[in-house]
Amino acid sequence: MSNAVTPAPAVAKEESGGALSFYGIWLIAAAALVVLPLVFSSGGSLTSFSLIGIAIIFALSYNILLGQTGLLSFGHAVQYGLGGFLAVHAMNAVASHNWPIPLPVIPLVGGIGGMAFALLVGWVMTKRAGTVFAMISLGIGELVASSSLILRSVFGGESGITTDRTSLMPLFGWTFGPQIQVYYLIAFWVMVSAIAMYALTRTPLGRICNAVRDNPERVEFIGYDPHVVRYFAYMFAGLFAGIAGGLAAINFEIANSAYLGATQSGLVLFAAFIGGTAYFFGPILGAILVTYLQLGLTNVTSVWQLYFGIIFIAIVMFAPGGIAGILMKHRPLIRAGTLGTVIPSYLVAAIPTLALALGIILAIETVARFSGGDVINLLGIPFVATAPTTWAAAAVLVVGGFLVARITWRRIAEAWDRAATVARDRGYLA
Amino acid sequence: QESIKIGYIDPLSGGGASVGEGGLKTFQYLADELNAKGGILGHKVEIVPLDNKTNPQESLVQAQKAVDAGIHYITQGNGSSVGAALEDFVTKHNSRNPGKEVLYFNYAAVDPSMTNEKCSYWHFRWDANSDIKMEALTNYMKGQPSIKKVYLINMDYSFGQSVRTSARKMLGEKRPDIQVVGDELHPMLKVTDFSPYIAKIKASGADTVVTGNWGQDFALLLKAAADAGLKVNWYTYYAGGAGGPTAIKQTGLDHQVFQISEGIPNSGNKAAMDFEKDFRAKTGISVWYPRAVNEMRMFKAAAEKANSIDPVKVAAALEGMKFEVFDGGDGFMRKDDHQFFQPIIISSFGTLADKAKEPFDEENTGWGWHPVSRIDTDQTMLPTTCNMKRP
Amino acid sequence: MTAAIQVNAVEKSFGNVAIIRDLNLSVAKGERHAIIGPNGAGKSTTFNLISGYIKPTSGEIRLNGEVTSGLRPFEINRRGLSRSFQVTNVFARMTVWENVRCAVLWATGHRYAFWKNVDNLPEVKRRTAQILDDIHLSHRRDVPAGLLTYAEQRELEIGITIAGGASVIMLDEPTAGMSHAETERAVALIRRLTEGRTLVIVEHDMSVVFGLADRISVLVYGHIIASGTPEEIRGNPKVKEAYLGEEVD
Amino acid sequence: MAELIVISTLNGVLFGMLLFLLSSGLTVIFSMMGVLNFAHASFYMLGAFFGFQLTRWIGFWPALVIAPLLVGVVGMGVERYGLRNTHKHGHVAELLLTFGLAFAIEEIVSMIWGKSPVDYRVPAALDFPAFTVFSTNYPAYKIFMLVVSVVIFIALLVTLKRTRVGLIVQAALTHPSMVGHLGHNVGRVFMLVFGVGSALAGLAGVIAGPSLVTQSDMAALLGPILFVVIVFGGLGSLPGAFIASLLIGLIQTFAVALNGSLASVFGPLDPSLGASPLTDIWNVTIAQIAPILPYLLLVLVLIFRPMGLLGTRES
Amino acid sequence: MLEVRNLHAYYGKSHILQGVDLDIAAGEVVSLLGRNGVGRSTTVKAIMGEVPPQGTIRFKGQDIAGLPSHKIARLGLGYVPEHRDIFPSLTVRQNLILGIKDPRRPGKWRLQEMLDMFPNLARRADTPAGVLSGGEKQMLTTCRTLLGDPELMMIDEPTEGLAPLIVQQVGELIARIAKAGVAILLVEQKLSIAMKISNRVYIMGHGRVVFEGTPEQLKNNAAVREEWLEV
Ligand SMILES: Nc1ncnc2c1ncn2[C@@H]1O[C@H](COP(=O)(O)OP(=O)(O)OP(=O)(O)O)[C@@H](O)[C@H]1O
Ligand SMILES: Nc1ncnc2c1ncn2[C@@H]1O[C@H](COP(=O)(O)OP(=O)(O)OP(=O)(O)O)[C@@H](O)[C@H]1O
Ligand SMILES: CC(C)C[C@H](N)C(=O)O
Ligand SMILES: [Mg+2]
Ligand SMILES: [Mg+2]
Repeated sequence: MSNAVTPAPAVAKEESGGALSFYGIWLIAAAALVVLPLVFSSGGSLTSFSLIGIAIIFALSYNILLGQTGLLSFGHAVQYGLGGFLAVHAMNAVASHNWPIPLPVIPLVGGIGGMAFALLVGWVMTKRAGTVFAMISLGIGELVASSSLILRSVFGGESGITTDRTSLMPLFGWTFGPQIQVYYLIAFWVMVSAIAMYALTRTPLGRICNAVRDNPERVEFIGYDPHVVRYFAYMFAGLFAGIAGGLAAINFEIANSAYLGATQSGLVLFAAFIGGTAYFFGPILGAILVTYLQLGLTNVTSVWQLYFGIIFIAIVMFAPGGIAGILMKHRPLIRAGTLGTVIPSYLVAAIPTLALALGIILAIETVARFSGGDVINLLGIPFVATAPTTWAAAAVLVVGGFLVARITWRRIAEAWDRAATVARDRGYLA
Repeated sequence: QESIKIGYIDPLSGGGASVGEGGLKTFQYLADELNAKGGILGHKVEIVPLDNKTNPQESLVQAQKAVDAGIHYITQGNGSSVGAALEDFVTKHNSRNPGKEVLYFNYAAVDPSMTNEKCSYWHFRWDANSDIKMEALTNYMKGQPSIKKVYLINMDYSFGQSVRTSARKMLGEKRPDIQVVGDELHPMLKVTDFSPYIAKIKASGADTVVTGNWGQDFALLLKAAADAGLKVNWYTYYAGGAGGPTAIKQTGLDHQVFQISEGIPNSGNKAAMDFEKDFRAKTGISVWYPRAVNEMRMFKAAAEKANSIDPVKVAAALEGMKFEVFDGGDGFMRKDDHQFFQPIIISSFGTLADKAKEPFDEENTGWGWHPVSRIDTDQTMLPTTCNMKRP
Repeated sequence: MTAAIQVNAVEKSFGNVAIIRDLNLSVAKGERHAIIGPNGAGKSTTFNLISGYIKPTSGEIRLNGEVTSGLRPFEINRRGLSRSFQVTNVFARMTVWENVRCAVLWATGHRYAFWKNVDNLPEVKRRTAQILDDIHLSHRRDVPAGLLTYAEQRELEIGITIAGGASVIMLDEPTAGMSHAETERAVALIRRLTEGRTLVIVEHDMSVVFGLADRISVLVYGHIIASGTPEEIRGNPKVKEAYLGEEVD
Repeated sequence: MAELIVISTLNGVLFGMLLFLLSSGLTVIFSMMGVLNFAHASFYMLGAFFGFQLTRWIGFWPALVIAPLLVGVVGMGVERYGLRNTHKHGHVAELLLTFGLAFAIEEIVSMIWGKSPVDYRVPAALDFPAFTVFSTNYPAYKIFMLVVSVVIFIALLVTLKRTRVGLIVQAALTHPSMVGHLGHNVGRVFMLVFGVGSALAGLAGVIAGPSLVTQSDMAALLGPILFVVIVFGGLGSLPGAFIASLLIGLIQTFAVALNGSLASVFGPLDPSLGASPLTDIWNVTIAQIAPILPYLLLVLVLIFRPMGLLGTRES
Repeated sequence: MLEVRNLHAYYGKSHILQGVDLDIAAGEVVSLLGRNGVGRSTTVKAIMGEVPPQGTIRFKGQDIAGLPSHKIARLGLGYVPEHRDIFPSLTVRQNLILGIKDPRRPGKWRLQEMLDMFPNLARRADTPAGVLSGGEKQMLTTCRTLLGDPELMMIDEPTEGLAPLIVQQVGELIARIAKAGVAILLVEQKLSIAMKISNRVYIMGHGRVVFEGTPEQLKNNAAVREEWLEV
């Protein structure tokens, strides 16, 4: 199962040239992070941005394992959680001894925590890849999560351990009480971590990780010990997961067993995969999507879990390369300047597909609210769950939408072929 | 008039879902009731369900969401673990965001610490905390000579632990002759099959079990007892919850399961019983949380007294407020720790002698709750260690 | 002078089946040595033993005089031995360039470095580029190895093997499945690239064997039945009936 | 004490058997198709709810047959329209598909049957104490569960030995098209295998439903432990899964039954030490760590014997 | 028995087969020669439906173009792919067992005979096929397909990587198979064998058949050999 990574050929060849454009991307990203809260200033978006930032670091760290080294982990939350706990304890200690240590340093403590744990258990865990590793990580995950409920003095049992981020020494008058300040703290660390992790992929170690992912056996015959390589990867993943955990601890001012649990591990796996493990930036997209779904869906529907599930199934089935995979598919077309020829077919397809989606939503909500018999408000149109007209509408949308959509999807495929051929002829496509 | 939003932060998925759903129905019913009578100072009341999966950290995410959505009142009950986190949250939030205060109305998280060392000015609790309940429960048990061997089984978290410790302590004081033959803590909302625990209880030769288990952890516990045919007396906090009554009936423990609560369907109080009837008709469940009724009605009263829905003013008004509780009798919100005091009832579950006086059964078992002892408000007073920090 | 490879009385059995029986082999430094023998004779197994892929049941193997039997493949590789595989064995999802570069990294002393940027290691760049046009794949530089045609993959296989600059190169049927033209090209390539190095090669294509080898050992049922110059081997009757059969095309 | 031992053994064996019923299906799927089916427990839940509903309509015994079949059909559908298209994208994709499926199924179930436990009763025919040991009566139903599990075990052993299905699937994992060239209909075989696996889970649900709770979160409660069982027992080894189930069942029940803690053995620590991990470890009872033990086993086994108890291959 | 008309096949967009015509009569041995990459393997793959074919392919009078490959196989068309697709995790015996389409109706080849014919295989019968030597793998695949007793067998480069002696053996095996009345389409590099055992030869170039005739005719036609076989 070591090759269980999206087989979508990783043409992840970031131009070695174009250094300017390369630094440009990072600068733009940084700028974006700075202005974001000014653009969307509502309290809600601040909270989401903070959570997304944390999720991004976490997902990227996970991809060091899955995407770069081909290690499928079911227990990545362990490093995240331990990082969180360590951070909380650190904050409390700093506060009580009022050491002159400002809050922004704390995530590093978390990181060290995560790394230390990886250092500790990593060697035995990474002996093998594939299913064995996956299952050990599952075991360790559950083990640590449950133990955290027993070692009450360290983990505080069910209720966890709380802290007060404002009790540390202020930095340039920043107390980090207000969310905005926390946001910038997180944003800072997102930048630092993302750059660091990207850099890592460009190092000899990073490259050998890829080699180990593709063919660990062969790696042994070019002088490397795959075990050591995996161990390194595992530690770096731990480091950044820990940083993410530390930030979470700062954001929530609490750490509890849930940090370490299977749910967290599952979510990060989702985020990474959905985003696309074959590209560095994939997990970033995944993290954004997953976090938004988590926060957003619950507001609009009571059966959010169902949509959650459906969306993931859909992405896995129709975009196995993740969102990044889809986007990158268009890269050669853009280069070849043939993208324009496919766009129309997209627009055409969008309509029936949307109808189909709406139909499904309507159907689900109808069932969900049937007993209540209350009103579903879809695009401002009120539907009564118990009204046959509503069911009819749903049925029409689903069936009709599907039939039409199928045709338009074929259109896309054809348009694609044409565009791709041209691209191939112009030599932008292997 | 924009409406008053109350964030209901409780489990709507996972192990606590069944309990959380019950609570949600209750509050939505109560909101409708208030709105039918013109709402609060003309504002409609709206319950906003926020699923916290019985997880403190998730609860904070939800609480933050609530705040971001401009909500100033949150209510929660299922789990002191969560309760503690929320109490901490409102305290911090209110001190950091003056003018954006949030009040936390607690209807069931009964870990005593929340109104003692951890107490907060922004937290109000309408449920008697677990020490108060245990005090009353042990007072009753004191009078039961049949009790000789007691077995304690509780969920492994702050509430369960406080039940177990206070039980040991109080029984020790009041009935030194009673022998505690077992003291179990099991993982919270994770156990699928309790038969191993039942086997243990059985082996211990206990004649009485004291437990604070709730939700599926109670239902499953009794289901297992039923299967093994364990026949003992049960002194419980939450036997009335979903699944409990069914399991009790299956075991055939006629009036051997006791529950301590601030009210029961067959209270004998006309108003309350009419309410119960209508409530059951509309929601399909029985009133598990009379305290929730008190909470909402008292919220209205306080807002009107303060003639404002500004949380700060409401909080001030609530402090020390006297209030006639749902099924008669007077209660009041103690200023020192924001713990509400009210009459408490110990009831037993079984066949109902007089269907006219006691019309309500549970989960169509034909059995219902019958009061065996009633403790008046002043008897329930316990001192508090809280030194309240007022803004 | 010590032999590049010295195999002394090596035995290897899987379960109770003895595959390699009392194998003795000595390859002098700088020599081009071919191992031929019927299918299943144990040629690849011999490769596996020497390269540390499997451990001998008994006996000893020396690389440049140093005992290597019992070492892990990467340890042996670091001591200057590199091998290719009979079945193509490349890094499918990485580009041709990446494939070769990875093979260069350890040798150029960058090891597990996580503080250097691979893209500006001039030495690495130079060597990788060099290898690529040695194996005529420069034009396919950015194609994921998995998408190469079979013949191209075989060439990449060779490229990866020699990239580390090991002093001892072992190739297992490098030209299998290649056409005559491709084969000839491959042979030329191998000859040039292994100039001044020690080469051990397994082949069934006699034109390759006789065209390339200084010495030939014939392996039958895990035992060397004859060893000598191409002429000697051609003439050897034992070899004829065990392997060559009647004359070859 | 003797009483406790006997009862615990019985309970342990029983829980073990339930685990086996569940994991048997998973072993078939995981070891044959290599799919880490995280939705397996969800199929178990479906089984329970179908069982409940059908029992309402047509009685328990018909339900016992039909419900698993329905679940099997659902499973086949999942394989045919989901996994089959995902297979070529690797195991993680398959796994995430089942992940999402688990989410969806849980919500669908709670949409239809609500979140509170449904009243799924033991059939009257089996609702009597089979026997009584030390005044603890042992429900006939549990004996019934026991018998079913054993029967399944034997049936599976026989069929898996007999049929070439196992071989075909294994071969198809690496070279699907070649298997096709040899004249085997790979698609159908995969669908069949997955169907059977799901049906087994469904069966487990139908018979476990009444004795445990039938509730929309029952899947989540049992999910991970199943992987422990099959990995611990050894991938692809049915006997392994059987033994592992029993072992884990017994260990967990006995752990609960025991009261020991370091404190009870060596006496309490000096209170002056205050709260520390040491005191936690010192005072934790074996009962409390019961839930952890399986995972501890899993990790140890994987470290020291990666192919599991009776397994032959590592993945 | 097999009749291919105007067969086209594509990989993605690259047009590999550009109208191939082939005929094979029952019991006849036909070789398909040509340089690397001219599309010989693709031809057989297209016939087996592994690459989507366009054009008509008739087997025993039935149009099989576009059928799923297991259906084609069950019609009696056997295929031994190049680069030996053995099932590495299964033992040699299990590999052979999978060759048998229906254990209830055994064909004219018996598993035991196969093992007797190839002592190397017999010796390894219960080791995982993945560890077999290259040559053994080749024999295994051939035997495996035989066990499904096909009426026409398409073998792609059977002698690749085989020792000269074994090459002869394989040659003999093929002859043996042919004697048993099985028609054979042989895709080969090594002229010698092809010439020796086949009744007719086709030569492919640029995705088309560029020569058809008896080995004799080919021998005498230096021009064709020059242009299309580069020997
Ligand atoms: N791990 C193993 N277990 C059992 N038998 C093995 C193993 N590895 C190899 N063998 C057997 O050892 C013998 C030698 O195999 P090897 O691959 O060395 O042959 P070879 O000389 O390379 O043949 P070829 O020229 O066809 O590649 C074969 O019969 C093979 O089946
Ligand atoms: N999977 C593939 N994708 C794209 N192109 C391919 C693929 N397989 C083969 N080709 C190309 O199709 C052409 C014909 O391939 P084919 O395998 O039929 O050649 P061949 O005649 O069998 O030669 P040989 O088998 O000796 O290499 C070649 O140019 C090859 O590069
Ligand atoms: C809903 C209640 C049963 C919660 C429980 N009383 C607690 O404090 O945790
Ligand atoms: Mg070989
Ligand atoms: Mg070919």
